[in-house]
Amino acid sequence: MPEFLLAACMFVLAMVALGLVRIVRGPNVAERLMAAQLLGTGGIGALLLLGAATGDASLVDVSLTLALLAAFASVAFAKAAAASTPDRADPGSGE
Amino acid sequence: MIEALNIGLALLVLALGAWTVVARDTFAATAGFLAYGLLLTLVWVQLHGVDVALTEAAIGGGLTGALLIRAAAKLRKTETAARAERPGAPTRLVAALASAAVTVALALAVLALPDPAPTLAPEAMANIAATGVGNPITAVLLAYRSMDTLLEAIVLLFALIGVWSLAPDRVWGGRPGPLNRVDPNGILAYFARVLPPIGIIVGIYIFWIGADLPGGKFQGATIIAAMWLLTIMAGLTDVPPVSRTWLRVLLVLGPAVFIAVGAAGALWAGAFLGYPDGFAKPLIIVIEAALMPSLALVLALLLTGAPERAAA
Amino acid sequence: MSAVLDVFTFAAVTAGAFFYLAGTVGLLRFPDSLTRLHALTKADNLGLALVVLGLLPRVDSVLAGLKLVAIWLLVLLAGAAASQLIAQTVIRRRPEP
Amino acid sequence: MMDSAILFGLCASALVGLGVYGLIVNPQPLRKILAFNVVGSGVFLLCGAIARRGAALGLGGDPVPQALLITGIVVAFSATALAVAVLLRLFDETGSATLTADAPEAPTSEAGAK
Repeated sequence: MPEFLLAACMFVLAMVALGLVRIVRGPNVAERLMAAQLLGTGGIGALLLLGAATGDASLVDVSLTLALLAAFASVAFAKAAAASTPDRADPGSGE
Repeated sequence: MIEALNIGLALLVLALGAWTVVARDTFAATAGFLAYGLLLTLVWVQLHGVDVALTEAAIGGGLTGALLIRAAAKLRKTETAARAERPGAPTRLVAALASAAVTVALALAVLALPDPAPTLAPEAMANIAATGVGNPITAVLLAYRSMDTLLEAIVLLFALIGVWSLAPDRVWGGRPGPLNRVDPNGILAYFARVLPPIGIIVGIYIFWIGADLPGGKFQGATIIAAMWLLTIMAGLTDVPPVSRTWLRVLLVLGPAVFIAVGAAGALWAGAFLGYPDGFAKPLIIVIEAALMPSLALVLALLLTGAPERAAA
Repeated sequence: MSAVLDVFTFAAVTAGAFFYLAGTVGLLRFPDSLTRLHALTKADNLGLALVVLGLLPRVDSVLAGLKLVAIWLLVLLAGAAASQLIAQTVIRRRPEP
Repeated sequence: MMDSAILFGLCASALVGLGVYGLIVNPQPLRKILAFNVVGSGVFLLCGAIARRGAALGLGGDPVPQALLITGIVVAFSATALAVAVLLRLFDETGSATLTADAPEAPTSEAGAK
């Protein structure tokens, strides 16, 4: 079972890593936020799977902290995005 | 299989670090930095530093990301002008060579690390019973090297004084940050009502288990600071003016208690910051409980920045 | 009994991993911001939910199980809030129809 | 088989190099702060790799460097906050956020008052 959980952990990580292409490609702030959020969710999932695979119960606490702070950071990012792009195109993108 | 995971993690971290450095858009770079902090958390877990992973999860990604993104949003208009100042190819080449030299030197040092590795783990474990705590990292932070922790708490205060002293005269001692006007029935306000109660419980829990398991006051204080900042961002509460007396008392309470216990140690235990026999654990708890609110407050106020509005 | 639970963990975690795959594919392949957001929420809600569900039989204490469920609820709540805020920035930048 | 401490130690060396490069070539101060954080995390990771090698007595790593790393991460945050505050004040004063003396004047300085 630990091997399976470790493999699942790596699979989830690989998936969210692919999603990170959206941070590079954009084209908008929204896509970058989505990719970061997907990584947050995936990172938490991967951490839980890793903790179950290695039997380290304290990783659940790390996931809990990550869940709270990722939520805080997502909201801060979305708010900053809304504040910095009022009704105009993103100058840093090829929109 | 664990090697494959480690190699994948290392490559991902490098890719995100590179993106943070080379991205054209600062906003995109900061989003990359947030993801980078998250992956570093996983790296710390793989390096068996769960305490450090907790700190990285709380501060490295979360707080630092929020701090930088606010600044990036504010400075957005200067982006185009600043991009024109990008140095030419010769400078970039020299910079690339210099950084490559740094990397090679460090990599050689890593490969030449002594074997067997020097370690203080046996010494740390040999005396841990005397401190009464079960987590060796907490023992280091509050018994073996408590001087470092005290100085750190004071450094944080000095940084905050530095930030506050950047306020223009007309808002001296006023409220940091812009006024947040948010729809009181919107999702953000709802979220900021539901999350903090849970977050505060988790913060105290992480603080409390720090005596015996990975966790502790820094991580707990960061979570609580983030929850307070969330209610501020949602417009539910406002940052108090920095000249308020209660605020300043709360800020210095932690370091003051720490110094008082240290001075008492000089009298009764024979050394500054020494603990009398059998009193180590209760004194550590007193210091941690006093430090935690001060740390939460100082971290949150560092993030909100210099005063921008008059105190009235 | 433990073999049944192992099969349960296996099935739920596999299904969860599938939703992460679906979320990533959607984020990369869907044509515009709002549909991408739609794909992302599947990974958020279902991917992590199934992983948590699959790990629940393996916890060694009630507290650990509660923490797992709490993590999922937190991510669900945060995902909903952040998705709405992201959607607001998308809608704001769209030209009037 | 590669030791994870060595692997992440090499990764950390590369991160420090990347950060130094960004610190030199990025003209924007905010990007320099970001790059500086990359350097910082690289240095922390390097110490973490060294701590990992000191694993003994059932501990996953040497607790002394690990504890000091926690201190370091918190202090790095406070330094970043101070640097960002200085930068924002510079922007409020001059309307631009560059370090060169004869910087091109940014169109408005209204953004700070928003």
